[in-house]
Amino acid sequence: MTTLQEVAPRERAGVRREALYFAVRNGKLMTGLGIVLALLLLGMIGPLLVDAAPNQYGPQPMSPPSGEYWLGTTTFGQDIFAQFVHGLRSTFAVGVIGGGIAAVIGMVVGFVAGYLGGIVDEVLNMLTNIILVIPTLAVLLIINAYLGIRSVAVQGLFIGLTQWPWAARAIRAQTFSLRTREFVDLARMSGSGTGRIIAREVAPNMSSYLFMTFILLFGGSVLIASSLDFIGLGPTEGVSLGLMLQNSTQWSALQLGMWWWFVPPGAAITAIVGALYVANVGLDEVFNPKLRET
Amino acid sequence: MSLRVSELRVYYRTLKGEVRALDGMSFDLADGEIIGLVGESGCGKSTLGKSLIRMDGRMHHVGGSVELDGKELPIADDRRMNDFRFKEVSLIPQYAMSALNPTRKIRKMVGELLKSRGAALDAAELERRMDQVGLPREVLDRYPIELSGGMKQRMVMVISTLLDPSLLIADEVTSALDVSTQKAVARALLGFRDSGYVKSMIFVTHDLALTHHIADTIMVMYAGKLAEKAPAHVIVKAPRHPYTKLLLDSLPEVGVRYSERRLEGIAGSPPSLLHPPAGCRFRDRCPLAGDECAEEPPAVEIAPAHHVACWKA
Amino acid sequence: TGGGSTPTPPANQTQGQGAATANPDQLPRSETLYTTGTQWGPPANFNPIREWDSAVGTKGLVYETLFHYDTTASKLTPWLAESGSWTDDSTYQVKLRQGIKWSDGQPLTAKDVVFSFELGKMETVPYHNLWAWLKSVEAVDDQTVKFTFSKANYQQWDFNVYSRSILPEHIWKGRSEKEVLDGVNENPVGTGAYKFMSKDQDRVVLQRRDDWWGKTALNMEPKPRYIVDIATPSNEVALGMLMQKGLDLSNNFLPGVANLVKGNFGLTTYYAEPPYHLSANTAWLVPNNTKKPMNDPAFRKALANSIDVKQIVEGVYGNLVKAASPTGLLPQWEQFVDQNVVSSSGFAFDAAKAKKMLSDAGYKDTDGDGFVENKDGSKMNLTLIVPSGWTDWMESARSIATSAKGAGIQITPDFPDFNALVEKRSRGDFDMLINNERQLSNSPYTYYEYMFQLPIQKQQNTVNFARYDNKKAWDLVQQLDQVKTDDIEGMKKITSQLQQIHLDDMPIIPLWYNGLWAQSSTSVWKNWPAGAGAAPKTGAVMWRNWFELGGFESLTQLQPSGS
Amino acid sequence: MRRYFGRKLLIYGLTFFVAVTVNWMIPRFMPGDPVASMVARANVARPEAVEAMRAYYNNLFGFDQSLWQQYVNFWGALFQGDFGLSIWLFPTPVSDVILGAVPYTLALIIPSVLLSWVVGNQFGAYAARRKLLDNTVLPVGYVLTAMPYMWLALLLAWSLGVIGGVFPVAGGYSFSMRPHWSWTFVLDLLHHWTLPFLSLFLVALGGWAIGMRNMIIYELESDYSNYLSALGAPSRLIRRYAFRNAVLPQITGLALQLGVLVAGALVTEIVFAYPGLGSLILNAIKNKDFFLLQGSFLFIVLGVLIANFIIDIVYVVVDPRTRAGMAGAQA
Amino acid sequence: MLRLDDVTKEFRIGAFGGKTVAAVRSVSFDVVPGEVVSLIGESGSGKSTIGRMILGLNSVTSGAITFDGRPVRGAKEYYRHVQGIFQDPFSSFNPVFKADRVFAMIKQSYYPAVPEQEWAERVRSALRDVRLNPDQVLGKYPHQLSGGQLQRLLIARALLLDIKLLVADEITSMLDASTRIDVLNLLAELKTRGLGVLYITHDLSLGNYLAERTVVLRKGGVVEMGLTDKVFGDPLHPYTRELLSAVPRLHEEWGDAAAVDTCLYHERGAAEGLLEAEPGHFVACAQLESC
Ligand SMILES: Nc1ncnc2c1ncn2[C@@H]1O[C@H](COP(=O)(O)OP(=O)(O)OP(=O)(O)O)[C@@H](O)[C@H]1O
Ligand SMILES: Nc1ncnc2c1ncn2[C@@H]1O[C@H](COP(=O)(O)OP(=O)(O)OP(=O)(O)O)[C@@H](O)[C@H]1O
Ligand SMILES: [Mg+2]
Ligand SMILES: [Mg+2]
Repeated sequence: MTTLQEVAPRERAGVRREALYFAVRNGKLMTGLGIVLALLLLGMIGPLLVDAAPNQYGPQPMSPPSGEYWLGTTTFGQDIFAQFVHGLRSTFAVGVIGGGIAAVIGMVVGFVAGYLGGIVDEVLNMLTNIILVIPTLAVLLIINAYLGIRSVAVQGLFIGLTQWPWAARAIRAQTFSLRTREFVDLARMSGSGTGRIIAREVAPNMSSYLFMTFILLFGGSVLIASSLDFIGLGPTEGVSLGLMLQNSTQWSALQLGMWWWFVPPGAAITAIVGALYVANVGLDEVFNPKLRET
Repeated sequence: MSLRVSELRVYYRTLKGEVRALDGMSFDLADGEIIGLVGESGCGKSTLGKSLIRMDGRMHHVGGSVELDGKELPIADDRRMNDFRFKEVSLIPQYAMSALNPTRKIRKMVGELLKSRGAALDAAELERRMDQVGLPREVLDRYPIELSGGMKQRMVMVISTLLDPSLLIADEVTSALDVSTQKAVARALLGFRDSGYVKSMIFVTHDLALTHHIADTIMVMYAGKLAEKAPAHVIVKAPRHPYTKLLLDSLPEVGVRYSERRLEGIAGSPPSLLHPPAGCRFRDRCPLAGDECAEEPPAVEIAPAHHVACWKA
Repeated sequence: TGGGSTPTPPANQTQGQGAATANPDQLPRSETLYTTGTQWGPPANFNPIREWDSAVGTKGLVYETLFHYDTTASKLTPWLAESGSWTDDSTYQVKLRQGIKWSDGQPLTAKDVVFSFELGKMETVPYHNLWAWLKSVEAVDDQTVKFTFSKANYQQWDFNVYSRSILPEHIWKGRSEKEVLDGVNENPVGTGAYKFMSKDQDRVVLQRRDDWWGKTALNMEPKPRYIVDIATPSNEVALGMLMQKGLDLSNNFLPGVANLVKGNFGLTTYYAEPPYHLSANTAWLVPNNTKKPMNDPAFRKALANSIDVKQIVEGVYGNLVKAASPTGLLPQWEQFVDQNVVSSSGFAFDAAKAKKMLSDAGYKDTDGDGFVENKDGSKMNLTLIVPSGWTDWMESARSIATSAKGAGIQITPDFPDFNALVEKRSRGDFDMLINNERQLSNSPYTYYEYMFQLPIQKQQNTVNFARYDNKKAWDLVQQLDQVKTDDIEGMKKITSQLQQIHLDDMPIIPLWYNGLWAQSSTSVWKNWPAGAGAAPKTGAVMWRNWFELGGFESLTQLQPSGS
Repeated sequence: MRRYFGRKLLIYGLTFFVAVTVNWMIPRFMPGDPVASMVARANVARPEAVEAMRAYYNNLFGFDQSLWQQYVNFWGALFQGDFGLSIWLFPTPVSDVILGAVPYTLALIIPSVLLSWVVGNQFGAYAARRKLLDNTVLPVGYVLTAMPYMWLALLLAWSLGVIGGVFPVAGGYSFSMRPHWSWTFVLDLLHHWTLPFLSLFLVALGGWAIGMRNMIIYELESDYSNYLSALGAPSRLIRRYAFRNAVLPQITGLALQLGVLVAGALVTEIVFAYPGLGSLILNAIKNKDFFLLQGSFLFIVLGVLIANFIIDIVYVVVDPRTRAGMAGAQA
Repeated sequence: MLRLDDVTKEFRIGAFGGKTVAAVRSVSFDVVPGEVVSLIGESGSGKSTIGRMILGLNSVTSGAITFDGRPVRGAKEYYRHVQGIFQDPFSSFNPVFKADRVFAMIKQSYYPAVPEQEWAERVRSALRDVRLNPDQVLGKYPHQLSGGQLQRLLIARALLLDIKLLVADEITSMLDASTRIDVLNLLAELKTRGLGVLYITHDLSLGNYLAERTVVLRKGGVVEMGLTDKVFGDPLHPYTRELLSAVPRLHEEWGDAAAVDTCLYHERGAAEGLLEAEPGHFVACAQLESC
């Protein structure tokens, strides 16, 4: 997983316009975003194109990709392309929900701990450390198994609830350095309260950083969800790329040579997460002049 | 003749165009001479310093040449320039506080650095020089983090001059220090020159008063160009360029009180170096400006070793 | 040993057992049988009392039973017993074979048999209930055991004589109840043809005893010198290993294996065409008879007619299973199926008919959503639960929901965790579930017991999950138990009545027969059981309790492929 | 120093307590009764017999006591090193089950964590600011980190196992082997270990490489690097220094990633049917084997905590800044 | 107006909060309306800490700071009367917002009722007061303005409030000489309006230029204080002397005051207090006579 860097002090000149200028010229950012958007689009409109329900049995089981079935069919004749596009949706959903929840918690904890410092920080920091050290997948396994996760949304929720600590830690560190900036003092002297200062002074200064945090959390959620799906602890309703992988292995696609069943879902997860990471590095370069290729 | 800079132009590449940070600087620096380089923030002082030793990625050499001890310095060629660095030209950077690798003990770092430049560490010499700047020897066995700002500053001074370069560039080495430390560091620099560790020195600062105590010659820059260059006492006592004069006028000295004498600053602000106006760059703020100032004034030697770039001088 | 680092030459046959133990680190491939599909984790114990989770082969290979049961001939095969017979209506006498020795050299005597059965007096021993109708067990002499019954349940008794391990009294005597039930029983001493050689995380290794009594007494010898049973974590891994020839026999459910059997992969199954496997048990759809509308036989019958089992058999299983007969009786019990009853009261998939039955019974789609409502007009939405992760059943449940939709019944499949399902099942907190927990046995009695047993408890743990309350049926089942096992006609008379009740009331709905999954590779061992030709007709399974049903005999029929 | 480690220990202690408590609680508040399913598996026909067994096992496992009492007993037993009996693998003691599995898991995790860290860091450091490498090799790194562990595992199994036949796709060692100390056996172990190791190693490798690359770029832009280049130090030296400093955050990263890597190992073990904690935990969950689950979880938590503690110590040793900070010197 | 009584501030330091340093020790002085008090001392001597405590941005470990007789709290009402300006004008503005947002923030908190129109007029007049052309500076981002402009924006901001006391912490150190003098002049004008100014600097000449009274700090404690003329004209404490001699002056050579370390003066304990050498001129030197 890519590690987040400190936000280097920015050059004062024309931060925004410059960012845009470099953004559109940054190959990494553009390729990454391009791939993600293409897959997102496929997940959005794909289900409208195929009329087969993703789990509906079809007449031609185990057929390789063809004009009729773009990605072939499963042992049950299900249209893999239909599953794939629906799965893309769930994958994005899990990423957004898991990443979003984790980002929100991470932000709240990070901001509050970093800004208030003192005993609040100690307590929150301890909480963060505790959750950070607990192997979350193992906990998720247990929770998932016993709560019987039904929907992608609930899965995302649980992933989000366990994923936030490193984000909190990173945001805390950033807040720590930002709160010593004098505009924060100035805001206090303008009569702004804590919440306001965090929301209006600190957070806007880290917007790119927060966005990058979200991207990493998004990717992490997708990967964790796919692991859970794979070991059979995924949502019991709906389709997801991880469930497709699980199904393909459970029905021995590997041994039966049905590569078209297990390659696309894994490739899509890799593509989404990888593209996000690449875009993230690109973003880093955009916002951080030191990283730009000179 | 130790250093000769002629018509040096170094620009920064930026999105909006080229920043003409050095736009035709010429000056000479003799052996044993210390030049104090003063000027407003952003006038190109650091750029000059960097050009002489290592240009960063955005700088590029547009024109002019630099000669050191009769040899042309290939300032635009990073690779060839490497032979001169440290041995011929050395630097005490503005960021001396963070110039030392935080995870290496100083002795080790110095040793490795010297070895990489093909020189051996002469411990006795090193310690002698440390004594000279008043650094205890155990500093060598500490991590930079364990030193105070002034100590780091002095340590960097010692390191930078270990190979007895002929030119030393000291960029704002004292601005972050309080007056007493400032004094100690400044004295140490003088001592280095006197002991012959460095032949000549460019001392960059924006503190005219301080320069006066160190430098033999003071060079005033304005907006990427030379404004005035003269022996220190001449600049202080009989400045000829209007900018120098106004600058001196705005310096509160100990003893000057608002209630007694109200000092005035220079109205206006320096021009952008992105698209500098033609002619004299100080024209807009100059109380003496006249029509001839639409033309760029050449730097003229109006008295021995006194160069001024002003039509009115 | 003195050999040092020089590799020892391959052991020759004459050295026999000695040689094998001399170099036990690497088993000779040609003499070893690799199996999988029974064990899912590290071997936990070697306790034959724990018939459900002891290490593979504990009962059947290491410990043995008095009889085996021949499923094709439908009769008991004397095993440790030389013979067994009813001397009167309530006394059963067993004569033991001469010369059987425990693996520690002690002779097997009637006292061991007495001891083994008397262990059942302990309340927690699984066959404790035997003593509800067994009065006493006595050793008449060293070779003769006399069982006296307070009530002679012939059908159950036959089941017991081939199911209960005989344990060495001289070793087990004095073990506490806790030890008997919970003991690991390291270093088991049995009479069987194998002994445990080693175990590890994912395997047990059994080694043949060359002094096994059966060699002479039965003129049988299991061919593999070593049996290694592997715990594979999943079916697909088993399939992979089978294809890599690392395994000889997989008793896993391997979807898609049909393709491989047809292709040239050196894999065989019992049949070369659908259903490929013998049948091992029936998968039932169990409606909760105490809940509306499943408490209505008319509804249950309509439900039975609404399920397209063919779709499951072909779609989900790729023809690896067989659709069940309306009676649910396994093919091996075909003779007990009363065709008259079936043809008059049987059912088959027919959505239109199901629809009609529903509306005749008063279930109508009043709100026009395509699904019928309860009689009182309330919405009907039934949940069908199968354990999460049981993919084939999950698919089947989905398939059932789809075909029931055709008849207007709304079923939602739900996949709770297995344990949650067990809990719901025993508490009766479900609408419908799928269950197959009764295996093939010596008698349809066990099936009807499963279907009709009374009284209904608060917790129904193993039988009558449907909570079907029919006194008459249960009486009939008990009567069936009292019929001597060789009185086929007497049995039939009762079973056909039971079939009538079953088909009229449809307490549980048979769906399909699960296979006796056995995929074998012919690369090292051949002559695997097969339906065609002269091949053995027994089942090639290592599942617990199946060695007595022909699994062991299959081992004796194997031939090395190399020779 | 004392205070520092005191604090760390406090956090670790709390973490341990919380983690173990959560793990103790969750299964007990969830539906499903392990004894019921255990008894169901026993397939005993008679209701009375079933009841007797249930009662017996409930008593044996202490489920008939109040939850609070069970909790207290749990800690009491834990401090005596008693993890209880496994329900699923009854009556094996949990500690035996886990000790049987742990060597395999450790054999996978330790080399893959350490090697991927070392190699990934070298690799990233090497690629940083070298245009060609950066643009060709690092995308591979991104792809690797973005891969779900099991998918990479599947691809490896499929290509090198099923199709290539170079490596076995399942098991810890050949079925024909019995564990003993000989080269053949060790080679056989390695042969089986290769693919699961690779799948863990490769995914982690990409992550470290990218992390290091970014770090190094920052360090190469730092003041001390600039100073060194201004003095004409060769880029080899500069990179070496940069590496040293960039490695420090990576050490912290290692601590943060441990939990994730453990999780990856669990999934990989499942794909390759590799004996280890992975399948154990999965089965414990399926069988509601509280005790085994607690034990495995405890082991993982302990492992992660110990590893974290070691990393903490290492960090203090390698980074003079933390030491200076502890000595009270001012930055 | 503002009084500091025996104010002490301790910070927990070290990466793990294991130790404390006393950044400020037993400092007492006061600021009256219409007066500039300059606070002078080397780096780390606790000047900023005192300023921040006065502004309620740091808590006080012991002692009391009172403003018009009431203890200081960082409350909204307090900031109506007391404002601060810091060293770095660039970091005093949130870089992602326009610079004139600082005015909007004040309006929102303190003058919500004032109509927009009137407020705009007030802002413009305050800007003119600090000699800024409102059209040049309004609606710009901080990076589009020079340090001097920004610093003056901050002063204008303070003027918009009904302030009585301004804490100016090294507000000129980032400015070049000519801008610096403009800002100093502006401060000097403020005091003629009756404002009290606490002017924090390490540049003696600047302190001297403005202040009526001077407080010299060393290592958190006051070493000398009194009227600027006295302190600078007749420094009693060797440290003050040393400081003064180290100041580079244009027309004089560096004098060599007694090196600090050879002098025996040291920080006196808090209890001992300062000696009043002459009326209104306090000094902390145990060996004053013997020096
Ligand atoms: N990396 C850069 N990219 C673009 N422009 C730059 C860069 N560095 C400096 N400049 C511009 O070049 C001009 C000269 O900068 P330089 O750093 O030499 O000034 P200076 O005299 O050293 O100022 P200071 O006293 O603040 O150090 C300034 O206008 C500055 O904005
Ligand atoms: N938040 C803090 N935590 C810990 N120590 C602090 C903190 N703020 C200041 N200090 C310490 O308190 C002492 C006084 O600091 P202060 O900033 O007041 O000095 P100063 O006189 O303003 O120095 P400068 O001239 O460098 O601004 C210093 O030793 C500093 O390290
Ligand atoms: Mg500069
Ligand atoms: Mg300060």
